[in-house]
Amino acid sequence: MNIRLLWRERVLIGLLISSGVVLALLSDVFLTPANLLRATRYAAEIGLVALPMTMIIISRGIDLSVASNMALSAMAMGLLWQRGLPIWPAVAIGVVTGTLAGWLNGWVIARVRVPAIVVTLATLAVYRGIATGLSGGTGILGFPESFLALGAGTVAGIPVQTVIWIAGIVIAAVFLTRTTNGRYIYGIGHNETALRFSGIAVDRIVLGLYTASGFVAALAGMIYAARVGTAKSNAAAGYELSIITAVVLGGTSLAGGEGTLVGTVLGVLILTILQNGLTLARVPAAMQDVLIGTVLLAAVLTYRERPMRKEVSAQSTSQPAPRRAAGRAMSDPENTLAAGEERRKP
Amino acid sequence: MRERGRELTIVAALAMLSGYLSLTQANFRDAFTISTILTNAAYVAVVGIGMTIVIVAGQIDISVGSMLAVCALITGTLARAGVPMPLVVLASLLLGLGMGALNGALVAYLRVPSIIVTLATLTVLRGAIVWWTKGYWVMPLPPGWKVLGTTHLLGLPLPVWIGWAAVLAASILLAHTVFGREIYAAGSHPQAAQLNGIDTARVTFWVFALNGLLVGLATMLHVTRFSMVQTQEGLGLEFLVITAVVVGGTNIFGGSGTVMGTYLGVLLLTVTSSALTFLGISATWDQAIRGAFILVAVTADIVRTGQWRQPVGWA
Amino acid sequence: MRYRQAFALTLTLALLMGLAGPGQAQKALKIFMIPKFTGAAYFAATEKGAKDAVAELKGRGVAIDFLYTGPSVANTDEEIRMIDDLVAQKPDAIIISANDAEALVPVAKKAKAAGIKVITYDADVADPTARHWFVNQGTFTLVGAALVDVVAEQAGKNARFAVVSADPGAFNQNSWIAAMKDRVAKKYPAMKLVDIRYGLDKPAESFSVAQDLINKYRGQLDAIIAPTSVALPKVAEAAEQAGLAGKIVVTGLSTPNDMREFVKKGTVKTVVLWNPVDLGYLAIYVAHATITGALKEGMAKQSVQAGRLGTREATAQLNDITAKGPLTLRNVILLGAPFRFTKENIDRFNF
Amino acid sequence: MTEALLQLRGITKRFPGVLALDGVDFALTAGEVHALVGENGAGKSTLIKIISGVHQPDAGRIDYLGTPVTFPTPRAAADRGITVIYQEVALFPDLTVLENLYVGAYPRRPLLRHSGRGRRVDWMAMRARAQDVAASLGVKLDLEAPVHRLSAAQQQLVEIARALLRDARVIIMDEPTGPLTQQDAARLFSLIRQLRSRGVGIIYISHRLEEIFEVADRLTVLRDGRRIVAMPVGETTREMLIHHMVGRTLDTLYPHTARQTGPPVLEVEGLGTSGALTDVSFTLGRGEILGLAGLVGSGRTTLARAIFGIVPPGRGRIKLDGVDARIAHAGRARELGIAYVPEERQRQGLVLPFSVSENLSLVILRRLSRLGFINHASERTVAHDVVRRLDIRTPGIGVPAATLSGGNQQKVVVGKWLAAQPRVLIMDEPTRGVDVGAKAEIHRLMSELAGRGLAILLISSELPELLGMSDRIMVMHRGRIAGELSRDQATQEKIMAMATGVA
Repeated sequence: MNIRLLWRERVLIGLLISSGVVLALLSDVFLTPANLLRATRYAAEIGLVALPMTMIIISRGIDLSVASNMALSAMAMGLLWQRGLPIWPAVAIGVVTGTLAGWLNGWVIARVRVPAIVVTLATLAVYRGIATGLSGGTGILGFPESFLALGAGTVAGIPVQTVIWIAGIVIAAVFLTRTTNGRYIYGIGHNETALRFSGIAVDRIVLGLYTASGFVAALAGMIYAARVGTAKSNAAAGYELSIITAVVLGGTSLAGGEGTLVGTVLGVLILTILQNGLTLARVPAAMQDVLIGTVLLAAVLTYRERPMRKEVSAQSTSQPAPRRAAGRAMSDPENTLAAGEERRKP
Repeated sequence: MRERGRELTIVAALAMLSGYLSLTQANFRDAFTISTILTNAAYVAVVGIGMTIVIVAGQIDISVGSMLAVCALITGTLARAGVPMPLVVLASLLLGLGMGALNGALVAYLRVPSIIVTLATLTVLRGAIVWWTKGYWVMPLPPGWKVLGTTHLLGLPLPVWIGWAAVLAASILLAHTVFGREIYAAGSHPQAAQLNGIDTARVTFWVFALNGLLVGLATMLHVTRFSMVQTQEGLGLEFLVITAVVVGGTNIFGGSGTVMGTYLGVLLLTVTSSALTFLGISATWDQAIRGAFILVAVTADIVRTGQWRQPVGWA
Repeated sequence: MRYRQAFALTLTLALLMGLAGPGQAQKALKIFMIPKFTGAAYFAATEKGAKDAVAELKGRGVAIDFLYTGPSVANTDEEIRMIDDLVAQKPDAIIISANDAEALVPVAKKAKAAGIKVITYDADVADPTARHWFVNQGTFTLVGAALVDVVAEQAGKNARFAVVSADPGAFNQNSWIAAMKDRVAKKYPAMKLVDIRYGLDKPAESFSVAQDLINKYRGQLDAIIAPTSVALPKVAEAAEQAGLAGKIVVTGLSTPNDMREFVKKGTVKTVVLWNPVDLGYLAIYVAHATITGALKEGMAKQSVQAGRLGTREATAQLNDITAKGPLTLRNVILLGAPFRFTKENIDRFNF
Repeated sequence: MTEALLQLRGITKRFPGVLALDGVDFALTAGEVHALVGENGAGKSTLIKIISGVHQPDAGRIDYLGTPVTFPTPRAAADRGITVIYQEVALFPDLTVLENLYVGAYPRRPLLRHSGRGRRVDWMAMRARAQDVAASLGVKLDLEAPVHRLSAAQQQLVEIARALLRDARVIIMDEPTGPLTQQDAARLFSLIRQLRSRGVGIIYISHRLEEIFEVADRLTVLRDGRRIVAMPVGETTREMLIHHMVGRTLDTLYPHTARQTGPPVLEVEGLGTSGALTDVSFTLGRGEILGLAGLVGSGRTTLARAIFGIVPPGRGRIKLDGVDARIAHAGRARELGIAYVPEERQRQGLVLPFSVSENLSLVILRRLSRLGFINHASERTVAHDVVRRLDIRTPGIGVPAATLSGGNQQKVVVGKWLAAQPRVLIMDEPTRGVDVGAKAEIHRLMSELAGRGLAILLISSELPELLGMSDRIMVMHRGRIAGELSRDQATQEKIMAMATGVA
């Protein structure tokens, strides 16, 4: 876990700098501190949620329900506040709601072992659906200034949510690269079974990851509500795709085990400055979509050429890694009884 | 025998839901209601066939909605320019095939993960549509346009029959042809497939191309029912179709799944959606109920089959 | 294989360069117009009107750097972000159609605080102090009443009708529905709104929801109102395919171009709408008058000279009905009463 | 001697940085079982891959059936009748047995009756021919069962049947007995003899020397990419063979030293899990190596996993140093000082892309950290220490475990558990797929550990290993302890009799 940058991270830095230069040429406003700082307000929400998402994807999982969870927890907060609860207790309960929603994802994934993509595809609908149902679709507004500062205020000239994001990046990076659980997350992504056979509580870590994802999504939901000054069930619609795009652009492999937070942060920044700079350069939104899709493809194409540790590349030259190990012992009758173990099929 | 558990579960759920609706809602058991449900399911099912094949092969395609919109708008434009309908249909198929082949080439030969490729094409194609049409719908369309979509045969519209034929043909393709079996092999264990001389890259390429072709077909079944082509066509289609495939019992990680399961999944989702209207369930709770329904269905199936002892992870 | 990386970067750079917009004009007034989304003929019509006005003003020696841009699909977050980005360019005025009345308040306020004249059109923001003027195409009350009146005229005063709306959270939609309910309560007590369903502004969903309604209430439904342009043609289509064309009243909000065929066939006898070209046209004049100081917030008895439209009165207060109950609109410029497009007059309009 | 079926001359293959094969000659005649032996890295796999068309030689020629050939792809080799049965199974878990027999070579028939090219899978023909082959082998195959339901032995049968269905003239078997029990292995050998009598040429690769003497006719020894010797099996002895392979003389493969067994460390009383284990009781003493024999499915691995907490606890009690232990999960077992070296090294034992040091610290990571923060310095110290103690041959502690040879990988697995300083070490097939040199080292390590008081439970399907290493042997049959033999009493025959329920 060195500070040394990976190949793909260098590609991203190159991309960030070169697009920065081009955008600065296209718009005189782009390269001003005020503009860039302002842009980070938008980066912060996506960037925060992308932190646990990176870890989840490293562990070979995915959480598609984050944006819905943002809406749900903001809605819970808004409804309680509307019914007379003071704002900060309401925020606390909202965050707890999101954390519980994340925990529920984790519980079904880790304990019932429904694939994460299926669980969170369903809760994507469920969480937003509950938010819509509870509110009847109408927004709640009129929050006190103290709360709105979370989304619109500044600390020493830097937007509040950017400060929170930076703190989140530091905490997440330290966690992922320096702690035992961070190490285990990579291990789970590479070979969950080996971790189980090393006496590591894989289920608990997975549960923790999705719970953390719920917590951070709830936090981002609060920031979102504070920024737009309203709690609404259609809040942050479609954010999950932006978040996953940023993580993937950052070089995290959906096959698990590979990925860094540096990459994710760079991915978020690139998407942010592209959107910001292209809008300033008066490029129509439809064309921005085309361009961002192309950048994503082009970047991921260059990753394939990255010099990797030798044997890993030797294994993965031909095809994506086997999604499921297929070994004889898997069907060994003894193994079918092993809890938490490799019986793949009905 | 191949396992039919999930199919039976869905048939039971469908029977219960439709049975209840038929008993309580006289208008539900009406032939026209059933015909509309089948028709609305037909094009989703055809996209679902392609998606099933892609997922069985161990891949995913989330660009289907955007591809459908592209096919719809371009064929509409062609029809307006006076191109005869048979050629328009052919154009839709070829256009779908071409876009699918592009996805396929990027996945199979440039080896970019399919979710990334199709995420990119989803965005790029949708952006291109708005850029090109500036939001103007394609209309008016010539009189021949709606022939395919609205002609009835034995009381059912043509799209239903074509959809059934496609389900049947795809079932045969998957179950009984060499190419079909190679798709399962490639999705089940790609390395072993290569060792057995299966050109997995070729299979992957053609799977995406076929999916594109089916989207082209689905486009024709869908938009020829209407007298205009709207730019918003296909929005969110990928979500609906992937849900149907998963509900239909196809393993999201590849290697197993049936087209029949997917068809039943599509029917179940279509009937559920109509049921909300028929039962007068508040539309604001719509999404929550549908989501919970999927979660419960899939979880129950996994618990039922003991699959829940699988390792965690999705890919 | 570094060349591959170099290639990717070069490609990206080339694309970026190629896409650069035209250089900003010098010393012109900067007016930015941000619709809900650019992918709709309705908004394209407002753009057309706006450009007409810009050209007229130019003819009178007022140089305007005009930009029409917005999200590619209806997306609140993208719209907020775009407005925020565009405000950084310090335009003289921005003209916004809000995807979300509430969520756009902060960004509108921010623009206003930065000294930019903020005009809303088509869809207002929830807080009138967040903008200078709202160019109103016709109040919810007027539009809702017009729709219900069409149903009453064509299906009778005890008609049973349903609504196919867009999204349960759409403020405009909900407000029109509220206004419809109000009209029914006040003028047609025997009429009944039996069901409200949502097509999420997706064509296929709108179509199947319309079919479900028709199938469920077979013979017991006299009319369907679709106050959204995506759903209206699909509702008409559903009625035709159920063999109910002309037997069930279909009406709603849409443009003459989009509905021309249905109106000519008679499936839809009346489409209600204002003139979006005029709406965009008026918005530019209002923006210009606000910049020059001809229009001042809060002052009673003002008016704006709007070229070919003549004079429009600026109203300090206007009562309306919304999804959240009665509301007094402040600082409004009303385009006029909603217009009914029928077989007789539809060919006179091209938008 | 009959004419060669397959003749390789002067085969050379170079990979970046390595000369994998250096002018190797090899000949296989029809109806011969030809063993290919050598340590890991000797070049066996490369040679097989060249024969089967996975790799192309840089120099040298291959004659097959008397004519020079090149196989550009595995498919080309398979089409000419050369089949490989890989160590790692190459079957499709989702597909049925019938289908697995034919994947890649389906009998075809036209889509419609007279439509020319065959695109349709001819299930009828498939079924008929599969039944013929099964009958000729004298085995029963449930053709409609999905392969993931089959046992290891059944899966191997599928592979052999598949080779025969493709009219294989040459069958290459890479460590075929790895996952098999003694009994299944015996059945495999009789099958191999049957194939031989049909004129099939078999290239047989195994680290288990006794098998080579049992089944092979000739052998070729490779070392460092060169052919050392090729001769009939009858002309050599075990010791000579090891000498050829290792290039030096090994003292002994089974270094058993006389030890005093101390007081019981692990006491198992009446252990049972639903269906798989019934009333299992035994004790394991300090410094004792207790062998555990039994057929696959007899409950050996389940027993190990129940003690280690991976199989949920059922009835019975487990005591450690006389204290009742409730082992609800593997983490608890680890805390209590139980270590488990699992049977599948690569899948269960290692995180292959992780470095050697990351693998070595996996189990004790929490101990190497404060407040959850890893102390990288002490992690490195521990790793260096284990690498030195176990003589793990690796370019450095930072290289991925995947780059190591099988034997050294196994030492990493053992090492990561030794770092945890366990009281009880359970080793499940510790030397499977490990070459003879590393095997001897692992055995020496076991003796040494036992000598220092560690209690070891050794599970092995290789009876010579059990007999050579254990102080005592316990035999399981159908989830029960069928009997126990002291080191002096135990013989292969007695163990097999107990394991099969005859005794």
